[in-house]
Amino acid sequence: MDKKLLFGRIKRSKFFIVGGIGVFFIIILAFTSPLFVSFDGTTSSLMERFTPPEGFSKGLAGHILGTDQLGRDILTRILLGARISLSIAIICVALSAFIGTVLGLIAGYFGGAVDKIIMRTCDVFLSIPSLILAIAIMAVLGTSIINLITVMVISRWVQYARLMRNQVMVIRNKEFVLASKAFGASHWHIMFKQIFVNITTPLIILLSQQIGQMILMESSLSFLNMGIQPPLPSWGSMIANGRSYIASYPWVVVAPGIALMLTVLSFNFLGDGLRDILDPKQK
Amino acid sequence: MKKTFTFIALLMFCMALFAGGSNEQSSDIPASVSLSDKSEVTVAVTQNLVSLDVGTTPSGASLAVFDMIYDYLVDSDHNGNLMPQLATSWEVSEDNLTWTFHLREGVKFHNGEDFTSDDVVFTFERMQENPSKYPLYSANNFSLIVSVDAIDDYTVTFTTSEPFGALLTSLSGMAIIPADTVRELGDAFFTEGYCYGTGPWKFEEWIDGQYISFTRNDEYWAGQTSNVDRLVMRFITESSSIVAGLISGTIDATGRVPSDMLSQFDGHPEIILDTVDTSQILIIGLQCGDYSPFHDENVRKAFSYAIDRQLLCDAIMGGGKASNSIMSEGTLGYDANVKMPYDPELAKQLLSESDYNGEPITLYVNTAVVQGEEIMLAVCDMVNSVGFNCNIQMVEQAYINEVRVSGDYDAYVVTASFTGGDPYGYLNQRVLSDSHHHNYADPEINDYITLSNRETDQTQRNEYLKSAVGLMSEHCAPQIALFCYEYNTAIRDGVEGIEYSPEGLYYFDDVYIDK
Amino acid sequence: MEHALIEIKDLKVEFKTERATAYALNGVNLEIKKGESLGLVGEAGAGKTTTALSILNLLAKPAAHIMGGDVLYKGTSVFSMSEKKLRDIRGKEISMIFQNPLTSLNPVFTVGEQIAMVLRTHKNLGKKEAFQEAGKLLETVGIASYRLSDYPHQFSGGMRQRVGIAASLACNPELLIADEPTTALDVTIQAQILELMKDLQDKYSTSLLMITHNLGIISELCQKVAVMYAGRIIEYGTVKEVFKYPAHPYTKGLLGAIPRLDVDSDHLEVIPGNIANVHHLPSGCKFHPRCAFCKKECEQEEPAMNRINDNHYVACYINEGGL
Amino acid sequence: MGKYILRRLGATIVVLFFATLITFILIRLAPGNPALMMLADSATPEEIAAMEAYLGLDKPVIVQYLIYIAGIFKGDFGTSIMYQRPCIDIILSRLPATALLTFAGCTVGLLVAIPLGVLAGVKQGSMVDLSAMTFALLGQSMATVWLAVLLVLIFSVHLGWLPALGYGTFKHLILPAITIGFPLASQTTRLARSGMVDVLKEDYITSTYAKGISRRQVYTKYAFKNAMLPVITIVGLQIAGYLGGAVVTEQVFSWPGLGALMVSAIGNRDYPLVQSTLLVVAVMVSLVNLIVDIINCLVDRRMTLN
Repeated sequence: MDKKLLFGRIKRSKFFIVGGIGVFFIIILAFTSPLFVSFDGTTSSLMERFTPPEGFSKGLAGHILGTDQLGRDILTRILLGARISLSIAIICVALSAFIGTVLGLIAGYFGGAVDKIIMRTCDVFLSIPSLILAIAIMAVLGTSIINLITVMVISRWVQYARLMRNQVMVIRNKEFVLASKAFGASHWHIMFKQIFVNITTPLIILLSQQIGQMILMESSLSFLNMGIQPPLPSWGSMIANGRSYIASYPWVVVAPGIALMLTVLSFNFLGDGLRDILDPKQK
Repeated sequence: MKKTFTFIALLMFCMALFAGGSNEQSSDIPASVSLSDKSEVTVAVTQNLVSLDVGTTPSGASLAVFDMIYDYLVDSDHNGNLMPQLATSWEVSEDNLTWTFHLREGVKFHNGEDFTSDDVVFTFERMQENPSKYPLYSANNFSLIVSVDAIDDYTVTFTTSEPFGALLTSLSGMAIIPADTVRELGDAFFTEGYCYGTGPWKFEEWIDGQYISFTRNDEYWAGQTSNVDRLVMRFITESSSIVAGLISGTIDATGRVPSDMLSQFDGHPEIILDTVDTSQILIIGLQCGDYSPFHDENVRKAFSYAIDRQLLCDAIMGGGKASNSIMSEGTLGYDANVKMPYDPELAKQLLSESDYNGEPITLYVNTAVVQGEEIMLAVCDMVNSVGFNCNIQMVEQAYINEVRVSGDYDAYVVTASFTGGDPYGYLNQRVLSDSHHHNYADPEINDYITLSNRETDQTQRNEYLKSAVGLMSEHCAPQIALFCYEYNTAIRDGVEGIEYSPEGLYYFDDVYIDK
Repeated sequence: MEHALIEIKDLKVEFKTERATAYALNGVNLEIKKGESLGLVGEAGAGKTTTALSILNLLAKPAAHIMGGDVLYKGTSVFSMSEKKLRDIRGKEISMIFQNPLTSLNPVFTVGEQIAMVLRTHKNLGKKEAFQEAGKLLETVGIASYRLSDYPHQFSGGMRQRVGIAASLACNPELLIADEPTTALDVTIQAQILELMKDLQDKYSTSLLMITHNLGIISELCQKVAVMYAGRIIEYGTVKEVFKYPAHPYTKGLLGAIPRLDVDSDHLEVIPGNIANVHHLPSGCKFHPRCAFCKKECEQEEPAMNRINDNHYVACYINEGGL
Repeated sequence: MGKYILRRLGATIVVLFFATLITFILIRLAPGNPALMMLADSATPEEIAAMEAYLGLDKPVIVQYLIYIAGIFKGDFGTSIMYQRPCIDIILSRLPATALLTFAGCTVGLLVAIPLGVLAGVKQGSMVDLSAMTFALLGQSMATVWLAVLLVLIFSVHLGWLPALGYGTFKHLILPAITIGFPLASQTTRLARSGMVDVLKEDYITSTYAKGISRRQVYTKYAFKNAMLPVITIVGLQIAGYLGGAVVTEQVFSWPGLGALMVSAIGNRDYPLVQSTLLVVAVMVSLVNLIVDIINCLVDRRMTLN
């Protein structure tokens, strides 16, 4: 894929541009928020409960998006939550991608019994809906960030394994693979240097789409009190806990909901844009 | 387009058919009910009913349901006073071991079977034979009852292994079932929807997870004055849905509206809001073993004095009474002049004197506690401001049971309530017999509790309990209390007769519509 | 003067993709008279299929651009026709057989359906009659009619091509365009297909546009032949005339490349270089870089088509004056 | 076809076996003892021991598992600790709710997604395509909780058109179905679009046009059937996910389905109920996958049932 063609496509893919800007903006905002934020998002101040959003009337010092049921500033919590939700999502995606890819590669490359075992395990994990699997595991391990990550990885590695396995199956009998085997290259070399390099595109596309799904899964887990534990804020728990006040104090749940939506939307846009750019079939 | 689409529809349809086989009549509940046209009331219950068997684990839902269908030997007005119901009068022998009950005559079950002493004996013995199958047996301490004997058709005696001061209260939880019918049908009597009682309402239908409905029993022996034909109890856990249901008309009454949602009823005059003081109390159990910071009394006192209980009530709960001890008003052992001060300075000073220097303390908060996360986060901020290093972890009831029995906790947070205003059960289980778990054994307190167990005269029991509770507040051990809940009720104008017990449970057997 | 069935006048077509622009047709002039069968010969990428598709105005919309010229069917321009008019012609008056039988049949519909749909659309037959008619058509192309309800993947390449042919003859069209019908088939099947087309031609006297790079097929089936190179017709005439006295060096090269039984030469004439690159066409006569007789003006000017005799035209400076 | 189904059933049984094994082990590792859950706080150690014996929890874990598996073959899924009734009765009373919700959700999703996706595929690059894709991305970016709560706020509390909760009449079904349908619709729209785009490039489409078939007929019939192949497979997988996974939706709308049952069963450590609910869900998932495969083969005959 020569550079000129790549940039040509990037310029033309609206999704990629919008998504890229969105993701860049969100990451910058999330990781630089401590500098300009004027409240500590975790300690409660019961006197200021449910203060409606003051916008910029008091400049940056005021509660721009109002306060929640414990008087904590919502904007601060959204920014703090952004950092937590994003880092967890990225870690989970990386881990599940790593496990899934390795297993997928092995299954696809060696085939036969190994492939059967790995694929059957995938079927087993697929037959148990991921949320229920997560609840059962969380009940066992208890709720902490490490367990949250373990649960999300356990229920998501299957997608990568299946994708990688199918891709490897396609490439395995291609001439250049057989040729390198003829030259006596080691299995690992072939698997990672030869095969893996050629199937990074579908992996990248799946990766970009999975980040959004991870954030959504965390929000569902928080709804069941299994996500990120207080006092650390996460968008999911903010929505879950604020949902009963939606009629009387809507900003408590609407603000994090929109933040979450915009972030996941940007990642999805980025993912789609990447798919259009890297998609080999694109004439 | 047509052909392919039918394939997709076919796939969906056959799946629903496959699953829909066993339960067709799912679409007959009235979507929304207005009081004027049909005298029918729908109430929302926040707890899901799991079993219709009278021996099942007592829960908010089961107590309300049994109160409708069945009667008890002794009825409680849910405020600590006991009155005759199926038993017209009773007396106890000098050695306080044998209670004799004289039964009401001419009472019939819903299927026409006569009520006799045989029903009372059978109701008890059924649970006695297989106590594990009927959790009510251990919940109401029936193990203290040695035997139940029918002297004649309308007299029955209960013999206890030791003087049992709270026998009447525990009998007020034992619903009497028709012996002959149940002998014949066995468990099917409950699972197949017979459930004949002698109560003011007849059981109509129960769909797990959805609703249970009753029809009025016009032949009720004590007279049935209600003009409601049918009462539907719907199981809804989601409070925002209950509020939406009230506003949209599908629900007529509910007992627990979080105070922050009350403002949604502005502009809805047809919904009457009210508050009910309950004895349901929010309790923090402290681990007083030497491996936990709370073994030092100063640390416990610092922790308790650093909490501004009144602010919690006013700001978060919008109501409720800050509590000075683990007893709430209206329960035996409550002593108004026990003091539990809010004094952060004293707390800071006490803490600095103690050998606590910032080890992290985890409070396990039961997810079932109403607004538990918010309350305890506020409490954490309060105690942390005086020098503690606390955080919370939301856990399920199962986790709390496990942790309490194993003793491996710093503190756990639960709500507790005293059935019939009598703390007998709580004090014995959580304070007396639990001491090897929370590792706090003050001989003085334990003596007062055992004395109160033996005493059958209520006023004397009250004195003993007061001194026990006073000591517990003074030493802030083994539990401290935060406040008693005040529940907001929301009832459609015209629906009357819903009773509320101090434990925060509600009973609908006297419901009627005031047109 | 009565219009020929098909007149292609100076047709220029370009395909714009994000990479670059492909100059597929650079001024094609061609004519097909009623009942006449014309062979269109040229290497791959010369623009043969594009020419065929433009007759039916079926060029892929976003990428294809008609830069100039026109295609007339019975005098009216195909590009200006309404969608409805075009639909009436396609499959009824002009029908087409595609090159690759494996991909030109809809995999998820029965063979019968793919023939019957033409009948239903143009002869508005009911579902049942259409299927019966389709059965007869299958018989004519040598497939048992009970195989109507089979799916394309249950047929061999040759059989699928027969289905394509059956579908194209459903409404006995005036013009049948065959875009390299036998290229994807092996020789024995090729012979059967050609045999079949020959009898059909006699039976239905449809005019035929046979597109192929196989000169043998042309000599068997066609009266006229047009040689195409880099999007232009460089030689046109009767088969006998052109094959006997090829005028354009490229046509000579093509004919020279066929192994001949009657001549025992141990080498085949090879045309040096490779096909003109559609993205960067050479100036002047597109063949000049590979032409042994290349002259100066060949490099600048595109030679016009000039007449050698009534049955032979060539666009080449070398042979301007005829043989 | 028969041999294939037998082999598939064999594979499914193996999968189900492992699924139950995993849940059996998982739930037993969870802290909390079901016996304690059943007894009120006042239980004495002897009562706890008696309860454990009654529930069969005192036997070694292996024996418990064998009893459970033996039970399944006899069709006895064990009695629920919480409900004190055979698990299968409870599950079957809740199954129609989840099945109905999933079915409604999928129908809503497909009715929106397929036409929209086809339209976007046909008018590739146009405004319709762009807005359809944005709709699709939007659907996949909303937290289910948030979507559900917003729907209740708008349609039930403010507009009062639809009931906010409960189960029974058609009106109860609309909001939960939209909550499930919307994300499903967005994924299916994208699939339908890319399916359509790919198919329209195929030779057989050009040959169909060459036969004088109208554009509308090509889009709605000849191209459509091919474009739907990837959609059917993916939707099949998604339905499987929704069968057990509509937990959040069922919670917000108080919908008496399997999801809510599962959460409360795990919460109360009701071992038999958790295992049997999961087994039923796994069976449903495998069944749906089988049905999808068969439908796939019916639609696309090239798919030999390997």
